[in-house]
Amino acid sequence: MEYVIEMLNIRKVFGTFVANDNITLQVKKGEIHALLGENGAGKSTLMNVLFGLYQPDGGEIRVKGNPVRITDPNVANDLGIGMVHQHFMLVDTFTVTENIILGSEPTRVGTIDMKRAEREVRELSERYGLAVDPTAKIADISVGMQQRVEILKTLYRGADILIFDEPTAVLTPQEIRELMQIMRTLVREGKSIILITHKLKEIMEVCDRVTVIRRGKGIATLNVAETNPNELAALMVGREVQFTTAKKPAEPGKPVLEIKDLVVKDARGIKAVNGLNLTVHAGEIVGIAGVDGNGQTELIEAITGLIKAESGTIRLNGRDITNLPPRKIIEAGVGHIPQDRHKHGLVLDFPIGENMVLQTYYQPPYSKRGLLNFQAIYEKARQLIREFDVRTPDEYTKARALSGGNQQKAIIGREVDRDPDLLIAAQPTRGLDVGAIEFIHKRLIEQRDRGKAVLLVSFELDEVMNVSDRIAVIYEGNIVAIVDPKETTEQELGLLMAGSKRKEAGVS
Amino acid sequence: GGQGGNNAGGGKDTFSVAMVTDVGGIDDKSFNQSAWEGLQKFGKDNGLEKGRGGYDYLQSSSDTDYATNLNKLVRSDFDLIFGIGYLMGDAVKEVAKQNPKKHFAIVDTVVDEPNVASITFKEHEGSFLVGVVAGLMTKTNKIGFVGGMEIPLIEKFESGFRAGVKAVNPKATVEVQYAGAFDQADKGKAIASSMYASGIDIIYHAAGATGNGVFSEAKDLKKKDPNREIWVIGVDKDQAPEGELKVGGKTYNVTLTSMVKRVDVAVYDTAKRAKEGDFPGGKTIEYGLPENGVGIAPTQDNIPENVLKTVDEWKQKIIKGEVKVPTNRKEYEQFAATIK
Amino acid sequence: MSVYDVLQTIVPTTIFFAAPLIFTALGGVFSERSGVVNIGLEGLMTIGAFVGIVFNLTFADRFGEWTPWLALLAAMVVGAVFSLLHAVASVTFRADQVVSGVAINFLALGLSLFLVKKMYGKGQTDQIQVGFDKIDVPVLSDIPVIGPLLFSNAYAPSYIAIALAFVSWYVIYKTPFGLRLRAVGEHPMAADTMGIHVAKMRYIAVMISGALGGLGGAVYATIISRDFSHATISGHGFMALAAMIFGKWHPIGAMGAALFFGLAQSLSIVGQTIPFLKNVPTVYLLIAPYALTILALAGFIGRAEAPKAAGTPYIKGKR
Amino acid sequence: MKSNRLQQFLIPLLAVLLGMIAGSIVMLASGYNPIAGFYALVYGAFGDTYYIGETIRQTTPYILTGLAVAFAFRTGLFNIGVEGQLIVGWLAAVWVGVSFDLPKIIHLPLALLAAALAGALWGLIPGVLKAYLKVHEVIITIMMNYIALHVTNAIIRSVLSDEGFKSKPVKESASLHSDFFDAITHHSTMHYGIFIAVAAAFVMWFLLERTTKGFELRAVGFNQHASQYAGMNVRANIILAMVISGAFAGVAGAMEGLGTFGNISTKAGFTGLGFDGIAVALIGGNNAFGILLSALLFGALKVGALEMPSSAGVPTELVDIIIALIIFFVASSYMIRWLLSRWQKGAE
Ligand SMILES: Nc1ncnc2c1ncn2[C@@H]1O[C@H](COP(=O)(O)OP(=O)(O)OP(=O)(O)O)[C@@H](O)[C@H]1O
Ligand SMILES: Nc1ncnc2c1ncn2[C@@H]1O[C@H](COP(=O)(O)OP(=O)(O)OP(=O)(O)O)[C@@H](O)[C@H]1O
Ligand SMILES: [Mg+2]
Ligand SMILES: [Mg+2]
Repeated sequence: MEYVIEMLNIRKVFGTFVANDNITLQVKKGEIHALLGENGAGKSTLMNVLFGLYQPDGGEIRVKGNPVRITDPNVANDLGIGMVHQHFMLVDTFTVTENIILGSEPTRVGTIDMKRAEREVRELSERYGLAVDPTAKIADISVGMQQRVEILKTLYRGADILIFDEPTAVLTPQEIRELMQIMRTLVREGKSIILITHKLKEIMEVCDRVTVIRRGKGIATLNVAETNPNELAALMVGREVQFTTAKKPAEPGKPVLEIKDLVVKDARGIKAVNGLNLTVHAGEIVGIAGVDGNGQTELIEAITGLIKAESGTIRLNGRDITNLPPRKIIEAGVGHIPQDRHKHGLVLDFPIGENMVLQTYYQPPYSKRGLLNFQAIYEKARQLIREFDVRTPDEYTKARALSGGNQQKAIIGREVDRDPDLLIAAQPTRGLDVGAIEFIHKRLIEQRDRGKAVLLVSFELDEVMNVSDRIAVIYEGNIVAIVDPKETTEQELGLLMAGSKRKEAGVS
Repeated sequence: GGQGGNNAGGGKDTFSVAMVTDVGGIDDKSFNQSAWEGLQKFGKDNGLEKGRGGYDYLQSSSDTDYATNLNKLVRSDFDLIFGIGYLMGDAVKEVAKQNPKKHFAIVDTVVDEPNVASITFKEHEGSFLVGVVAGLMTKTNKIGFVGGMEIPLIEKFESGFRAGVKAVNPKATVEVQYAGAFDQADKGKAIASSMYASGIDIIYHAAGATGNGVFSEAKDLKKKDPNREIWVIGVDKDQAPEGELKVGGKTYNVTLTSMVKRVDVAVYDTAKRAKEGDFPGGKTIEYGLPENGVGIAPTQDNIPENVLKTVDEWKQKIIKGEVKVPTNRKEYEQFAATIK
Repeated sequence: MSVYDVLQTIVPTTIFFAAPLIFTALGGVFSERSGVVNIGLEGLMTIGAFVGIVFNLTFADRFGEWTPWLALLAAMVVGAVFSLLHAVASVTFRADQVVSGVAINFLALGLSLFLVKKMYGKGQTDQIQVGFDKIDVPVLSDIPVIGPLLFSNAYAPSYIAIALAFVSWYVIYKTPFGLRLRAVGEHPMAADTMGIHVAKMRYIAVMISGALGGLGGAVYATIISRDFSHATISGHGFMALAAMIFGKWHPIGAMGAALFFGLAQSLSIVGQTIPFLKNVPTVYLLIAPYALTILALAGFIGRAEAPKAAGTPYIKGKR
Repeated sequence: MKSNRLQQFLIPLLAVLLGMIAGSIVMLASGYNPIAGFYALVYGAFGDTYYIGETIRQTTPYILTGLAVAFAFRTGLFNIGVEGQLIVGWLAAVWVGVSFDLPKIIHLPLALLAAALAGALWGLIPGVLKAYLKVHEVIITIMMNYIALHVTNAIIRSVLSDEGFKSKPVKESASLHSDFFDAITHHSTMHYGIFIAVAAAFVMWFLLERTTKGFELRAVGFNQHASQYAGMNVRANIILAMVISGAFAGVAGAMEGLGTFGNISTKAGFTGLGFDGIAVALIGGNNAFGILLSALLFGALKVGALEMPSSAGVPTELVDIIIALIIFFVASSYMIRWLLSRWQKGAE
């Protein structure tokens, strides 16, 4: 069988750190080839080498049998290689079409021929089943839609080898299913795909072969048909991994969070949360399941005081905290692991140590008479770094320099350590590898077992089903059903999330 | 070479004199330049060389430099040191107090120290004369005055000018505008544009580089329509060169005349007196019409004979003390009341 | 004074005040749209004014009536070359763009005055003899009412400035170059992955800003001050910067903002002649243009979003 | 870590050196003797106690304007309005200085406080507009500069003056004048303000690095979103940052009003101290200690430059060129770092 891509003994060094240590990856024509590895294993680096963003320090690349030197993305484009990046490479203020044609714009007398471009984009999207509105602004469309734009960008340039770097991390289950479908279509059309993902289920579902790397080294390449998730996980992490975190039954206590008839408007003035009712008790994890954009963000921001509630009440331990300033709410006992860790979770230019006291810096022992007590701050930081296994050179390192997983661990450490009565965790494991996910789930359950209330918002049905004690399904700003994870199925949840069936009972 | 140092000034048998300019520098086409011209002339007439021990100047690049520059000259052992411009008053006072044995002179303001000679000008008298010219020569009976900053010094120009106009042509109005700065040519041009558009045909400016804009506007209008009667009256120096323009091979000049302020004369005189041992320390010397310290510029091509004659009559009246020219708005009001 | 008379002074003044600001602000738009903050506009105007005047003085005899036009061209070329310093520092050497811009301002003023002293032996040049004429635009100036207001007694460069705003809009929003320019300023990495040379685009953009800033300075000096000294460009570049931000980094917006500044300035001048304002202390009229701008921004313009990547050097491979 | 520290010092130093070398080339190319030029420059700045006094006097306001710009930078704001804040601070200090008769121990601090408050007020307006309406602080501060200039001139003219263009001298009880410095520096205008400026640098360092409020201000400066999530009041902090920055600038004005000049005159244009403050802050790495050094560098260059025309025939503008080049080299520290690493590699 002929390989379309051969990366032979690729080596990439950053300073003294070997990110890719003689990795070999061979992709056959028409296959979906998975690239699997822990956070920081070197997957993105390898793909960036293939796409011409990095120059390898050793090894050889062959495309369709010919040795090539890919000096920049233009060369990759010319070789038919397209990449859908882990962090989207889209210009927010541009339309879908503008993003797609950027760099190879059709023109008429020096002017961009926008009509023709839109027509071409529409044709392309129809051909591959990638429904997008060519004239919509990127900032206005959903993440799943944005990803389709990324795919269209590569197709527009005639790519026949597509690299997907963690495409599903940011997608809802529905969108993931659609993406799988799209990938199958693409392969049928003769394209080859390299897929990076941390979700073993996805690999099992769509991939033909899988290459596992660990700490920059290639470990194995297997036929998916001949392996199973446990083996893959073990290969990747180097030890056995539990997929479902063991937990004892919940012992719910008094209500901690009580939301009554909550109405919250979003930035555009539309009622994103519309008369929502929800109660979370001490000692339980309530998972919010729902398709992105059904009011999850607004719900969290209203609870934490970041946006104003129009009407309704939010009570914490019986006390009305509706529309209090964020600090008062934090002090009342709310912890928050935000969805966007870079934007909301950390001050990336602060040392990791100072990030550990971002909410508590003004309280003793970190502050005395208006002065910071750095000894206490860094003492605390060292303790959290140890307890939560945050991999960082030291506590003075800027948060920016940490990997995503370690940044997330730092945030979780900080929030859990404050011992809040209510912990809100929004997408806490997005983009993390199985090992890290296992760690974080354990911590959430630990909190529950210590008698705290946990509100988990996640688009991962697996996660919601594994971790939650109760699942509240949110649809169009309302809780439309409360279900017991042990008594429901993904299908049922999916239907509820799509708003097709309303369960009147059990809304508490 | 790097021969700096304090004792380089060496043996001193000749009289040496220097000045500190304000930020305008010695080529500001205004009082700094004029002062330097006076000093140069004095130097040449007395066989001095430029530099230490002869005649020299230092330029200030901001008002914090005044004292430093004055002190530099003190330390270079100049016999007489001029501060040019009213802004330098405080610095001269300070440095003069610290060096009671040295001689200083200040232009445009009064410093009350025994070793400082203060030189002021009766700008109002000169402005009165150009006001007479404007009053007699306006066709529209609308005249403009553009001031730099609204300070007492410029008010002297304004009041004298208005009095001159009033004296010979009570029907004429004088539109007064201040640009708020001496260095905003765009503002000067815009003011001129609005004035000329409203029918004003003569503008007297006392606005430094802001006045460049006035000339620019006048020349552009003249160029467009050479038959239009449009005039600028310059200030401080003879600004005839600024008004020159060519249209279709023919040369025109929009400068009607200028009110000159002979800082050069004053500087020369003071230096001379100091050299001759007659330094007027502690005194204020006012240069007015009798002293030829202010007056109407030598370039008078655009002014008819009869107007010049009237100007001369007024000049004599002022010199004789028959007319007292107002120096501020209040005095002007009183003056205007006597006309009607 | 009738309303029409007032307009007749205000409108032409507004336009001539605005023209140098429009050119320069457009330059700023190009530069910042590409992601390079350009606080050096003041310096670029200074260089332009210097070159415009020196060229004019030197070659007026040879080129006659063409001199001012050629002087503008020369100012653009030198401005573009001079701005290369900013480009090299902030694109290639990843300098803090604000710092580099500040350096441009210092260097421009120091260098041009230094050269003036070297060349003329004094701190300011002579007055130029050949400037731009006031023109009446044929046909258009005969239109009743608006003809005399908009098309009489004006300078050709003013119209060019306004036209150039529209040309810039077209270039930035309708051509591949513009699309790439904006992409580089919003998300340079995205542009890079699409095969666009980020550095090259930024160099070009900065040089355009140099050319237009130079042009703005030269227009100012040629039409308004007619000589060059330390005071020729005093704060106009910063006003252009303000116009660019006020106009939300949009060419037409920048032009509108520049015209607004011009209007505010000319109102403050005309205000001194309007009878009922005559007794208002001058200071109110002097600060009116600036206070009006603040009110306008606070009142109805509000927030403006800079191009996202503006101010950050692009380093390949860095997230 | 250690080599980083070293580089932090080395880079500005090398930048200054490269700037001087480039300045020499300019002098050579235009026919001046660079050795004479630099000799004059250094002599004019440090040649004897008088010049040292003048250099320190010039350094004093530079420290404060540098701090003002840096404080804003460190809290995520760009304050181009230091110039205007300085002018109103100057006015307020003089106003208090001439209007009261109080014991020095009350009068002087009161005048300084008035200056700080005036500067703070001038910073408050752009701060509030930024915090509540998201109006870009750069435009507002530029506009506020002009307003400060004209309003101050009008007040001097109509309220404060006896002669129409300048105020009376401030009372002895509000003056920073120092007989001691006067005596040891041969009548330079150096005054006690330098102590205030150095103390202000310490205050800025302490405030930002050691206090709880400083933590908040820096956090908001780096990431408003995360700060808001962490319960900080973003708006209040933006306003506070502008107010403090303005207060530093206002005190810079007091240095001029109570120290160098002892009064205030109508201004034909900006003092330039505020704009130069941007460069001082940036060369000083926006850090309090660095600003002390870069202000001294600026002060020395500016004062030393005055000696260049008379004793070396070099125009003072050359110093602007050198300053610009130094700023370029500081800005392009990446280049210097790259050269250093090259050089280190070569040495290994
Ligand atoms: N530009 C860089 N400079 C220095 N080191 C880098 C750089 N990029 C990546 N690395 C190093 O290479 C390692 C591999 O990074 P890479 O992004 O390839 O990981 P990954 O496998 O894609 O991880 P994830 O699953 O989190 O996406 C990182 O842990 C980091 O230490
Ligand atoms: N430009 C860079 N210089 C130095 N180190 C870098 C750079 N870019 C990335 N790194 C390193 O890369 C690592 C982060 O890579 P990693 O791929 O593990 O993060 P991630 O999990 O992909 O993060 P994300 O949450 O964004 O997906 C860090 O260890 C960091 O030190
Ligand atoms: Mg990755
Ligand atoms: Mg990742």
